[in-house]
Amino acid sequence: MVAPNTGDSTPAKVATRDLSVWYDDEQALKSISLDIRHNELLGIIGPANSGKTTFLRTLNRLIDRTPGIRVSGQVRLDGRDIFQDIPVEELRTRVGMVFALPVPLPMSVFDNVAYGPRRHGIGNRKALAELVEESLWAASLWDEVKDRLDEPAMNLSGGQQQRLCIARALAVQAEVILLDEPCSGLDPVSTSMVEDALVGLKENHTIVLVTNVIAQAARISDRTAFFLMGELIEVDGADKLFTLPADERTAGYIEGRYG
Amino acid sequence: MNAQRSEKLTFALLLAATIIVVLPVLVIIGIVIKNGVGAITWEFISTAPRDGMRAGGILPAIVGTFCLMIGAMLFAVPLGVFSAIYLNEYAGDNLLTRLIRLAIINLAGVPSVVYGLFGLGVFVMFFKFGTSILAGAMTLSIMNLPVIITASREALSNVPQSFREVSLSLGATRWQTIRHVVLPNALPGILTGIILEVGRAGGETAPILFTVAAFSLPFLPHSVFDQCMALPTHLYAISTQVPNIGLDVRYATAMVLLAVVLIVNFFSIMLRMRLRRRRQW
Amino acid sequence: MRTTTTPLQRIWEFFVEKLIFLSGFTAIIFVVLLFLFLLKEGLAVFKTVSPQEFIAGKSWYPISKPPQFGILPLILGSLAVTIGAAAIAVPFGVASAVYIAEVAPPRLKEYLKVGIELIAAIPSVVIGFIGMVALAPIVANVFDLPTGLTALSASLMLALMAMPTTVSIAEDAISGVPREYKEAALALGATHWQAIYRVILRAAAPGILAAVMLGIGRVIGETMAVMMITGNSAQIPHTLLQPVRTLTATIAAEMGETMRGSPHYTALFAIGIVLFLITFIVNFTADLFLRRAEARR
Amino acid sequence: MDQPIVQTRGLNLYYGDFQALKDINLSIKPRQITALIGPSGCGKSTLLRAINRMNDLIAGVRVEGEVFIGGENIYAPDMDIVAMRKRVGMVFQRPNPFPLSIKENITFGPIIHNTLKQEGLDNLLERTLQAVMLWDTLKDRLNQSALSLSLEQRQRLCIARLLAVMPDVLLMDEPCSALDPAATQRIEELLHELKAQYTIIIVTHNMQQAARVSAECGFMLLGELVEFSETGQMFTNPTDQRTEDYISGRYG
Repeated sequence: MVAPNTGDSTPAKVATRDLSVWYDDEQALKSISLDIRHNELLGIIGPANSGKTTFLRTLNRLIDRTPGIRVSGQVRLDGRDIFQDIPVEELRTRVGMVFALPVPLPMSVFDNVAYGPRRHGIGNRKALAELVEESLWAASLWDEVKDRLDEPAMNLSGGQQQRLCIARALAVQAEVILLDEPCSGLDPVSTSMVEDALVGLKENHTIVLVTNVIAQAARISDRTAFFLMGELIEVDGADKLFTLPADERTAGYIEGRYG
Repeated sequence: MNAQRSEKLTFALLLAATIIVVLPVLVIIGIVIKNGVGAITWEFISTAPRDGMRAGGILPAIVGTFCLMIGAMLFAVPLGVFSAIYLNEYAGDNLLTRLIRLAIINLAGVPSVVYGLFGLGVFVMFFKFGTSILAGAMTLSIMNLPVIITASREALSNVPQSFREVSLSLGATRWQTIRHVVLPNALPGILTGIILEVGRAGGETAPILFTVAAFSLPFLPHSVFDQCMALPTHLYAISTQVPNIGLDVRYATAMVLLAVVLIVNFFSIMLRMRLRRRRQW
Repeated sequence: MRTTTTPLQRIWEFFVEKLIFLSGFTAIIFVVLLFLFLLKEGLAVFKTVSPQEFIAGKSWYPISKPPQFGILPLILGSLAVTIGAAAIAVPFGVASAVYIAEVAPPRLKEYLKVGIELIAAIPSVVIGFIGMVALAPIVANVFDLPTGLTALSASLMLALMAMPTTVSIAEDAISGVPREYKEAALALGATHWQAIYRVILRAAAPGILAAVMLGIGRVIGETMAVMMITGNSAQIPHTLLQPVRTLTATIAAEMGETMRGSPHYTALFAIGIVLFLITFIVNFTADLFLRRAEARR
Repeated sequence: MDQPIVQTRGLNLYYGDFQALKDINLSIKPRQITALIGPSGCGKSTLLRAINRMNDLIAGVRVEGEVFIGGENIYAPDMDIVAMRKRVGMVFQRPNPFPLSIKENITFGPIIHNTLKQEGLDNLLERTLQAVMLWDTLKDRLNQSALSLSLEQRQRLCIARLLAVMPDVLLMDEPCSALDPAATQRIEELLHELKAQYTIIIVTHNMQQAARVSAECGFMLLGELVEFSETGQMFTNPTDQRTEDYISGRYG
């Protein structure tokens, strides 16, 4: 187990303590204690089945939907326990999620972004339009889609769809954005556009990025955590972790000995 | 014989078997049309029977069949769709849901005549609806329920999980997710199942034999507590109970019944084909 | 904008969700109700006859004096018709399921499936009518019988009616076999047919069995067609070429003429119990097979 | 220098309107491991499946150009596809043993090709399972279902099933992607053993794996074969800028 990294003076945005998750009898996460700081971009790397995605899905409780799931330990958002103190709808509004494959809902570009705000009771057409524009702008997508807002979202390219998904999370004013290998289906150009959007968002958002591309974590994350078989092996500044990893297993992974 | 040659021969045999399976349906439809079309006149479908059903038309039976189809759906659709939502969206995999599942598959296999018994005992006698449209429609709706549940459930489960996750991850509640994402995308599939059952409600005989059907009733029903005629029972009656009816009149009745049922099915097939073309996730 | 739901919305959702839960239970309630009701009305027959006499009694004369309620001829009648129908429906149904799932080109496959659906759509009373006026005379002619209304004619028409169930469920089972098995077989140099019968059919076996069971269930429960084609004679059948009477047809034919609560009335409900139990067993076993098929994926 | 055993000439492949392979010219040398790498969707699996015509199974696929196996164009109209697939075996991404017993999995190929008698059942089982290092663990449970095996064992069994028909070329489509690191390492060791007798073409998304196991390596991007060279050369000194971008992790 790794001691929680509390070197930074600002309190954590999201903090997990001894977080363990079981699928039936199989333990997918083993006592994870990790602080995610305000407005940082935390990269999470590790081979397949290392628990990265499970960790991510626990942070906004999407994991609740999995049959046979059992969670122990704590997760706190701004100091409040997400399992007890925060209604799940509020949690998921504040902690947004972007999935590995872009999932545009089968409706127009505009309606996709407006979907969340509408469910939260914003019906005013003008207010919605402003919110949609702001969110698309923040996701670096506005210029490309401002004339195509009424087109089905399925018509956008893969990279555009993925940024649309980011805009959709921003539209409900998410403070934390979780991304699960968001570029795994994208070409290099789209990848770099999504990465640029993420770097731009860092000013006002806390971002957790799970990726299977080590270089991506090295490029854009502030700190990087390495997961292996459900354990958090180490977490450190990206510059340090990729050059001088403390743990032999991290070094092995970065050099590509497995995965 | 080498492997490729015997493969060709086997596939030819399989094709022959398939033709033998599918061809009779065309033969039946062909026979009915060929022998019945001559007796179809405007009078036949727009007037009531006369002369002990040997003359006149079959209007009351047509109207009665439509009443039963609509009535059955009024009960079966909301109940069936809601049950499907419960099973697919809310219930986990536990003893209760397994029981419900077992109940549904069992209901689907119960012979239609047993539904008739049930309707007779429960709706006609116990609730004292008498032999009436109400009792018949209720009986049919219970018969339709399992299929509507199963079809709706399948349509719901075909909506990708990722859509639900997106909606939930944006802070929508469970019901909002169902209402705004799941149902709109499952609707065509649910409708297909419903229309299919409308057709079945129109064609079934045994469940309405003792719950609603009047042997001969030369006027139209006025309320849900009236008896009525229906096409399938009428065809049964003139085929087996009434002597000296022209074969063409019987064929014509069969043709009208077949037309009603097949038109309904045609809609269902069209809907499904459109659905399949549109779906792109 | 943190406030997400209004109180009104919450109350509305509460009620909708409760309504949904309630509907979920209705299916169970109906099955229980159906069975209890049949039991209540049907078990009364055993005041008149003993269970052995009822099941194994060789004569069904409900309106003679004293009435005789032995349903053995009816059971055997149902059995004869079912065996006859299954003997036709199973090989042809499975063969066409294989053809549709694996061999037919996509376009033809669509047409064939529509054709199979059309069979399912034809009302049983129409099938019965056609069997009576078109098929029975042919059967009488070919076998030189006094009447064509026999178990054989009924079997032929019922085989047709079992087809949609058998073919579509077997087809699902076959198409549901993971593509990988087929690819693996082909990659080993198997022909398509070798892949089908050595791997795909074996992997789909539980689903195909379920399809056969459910097709048979359909035949046992069929009422109108058998009532019109079998000739309705409650005698123990010795060949398929003689008239028989089935359990279902007996209920449908006689229920209209009974007095409520009379022994005859209760006897018909008792037949309903027998039918319910038979179909329950058939469906339950079929479901077990289907779930085994699912677990294999 | 050996003659190439697999060769493609001007190979184009379309899924409907979409061109998945663009003018691929490739020569694979016998008895060594050749790797194909590239980001997802680049066509590397499509190319692999074009080599034993597995793409025939997919509706709407159109192929132009030629693929030669040992000098024979497998897209020639009179080609015996079944015989060809017997020579060019395939291992898939997800281990896919048949839902039959271990023994039936191994004997599947020899039975359909009528070669079981020549070799004899016991010989066959021992030879193939020895080759994939499963013999000692499985020799007493050959009648058990193949689905009772672990993922790694299943993948080995799939390879053994292939060796039973004695192919010349083994196509492997990300054979380790479902396996954990330790199992991956052991399968890689197995590949090293096998290359003495077989020509192996492996598709992998894991560059390091390609670097570890292959003698020659092709990099694909958007349906093109961007670069094909000796593996050490490609990873240290790629000639194409796009290869370098990929190897240094600019993609995905």
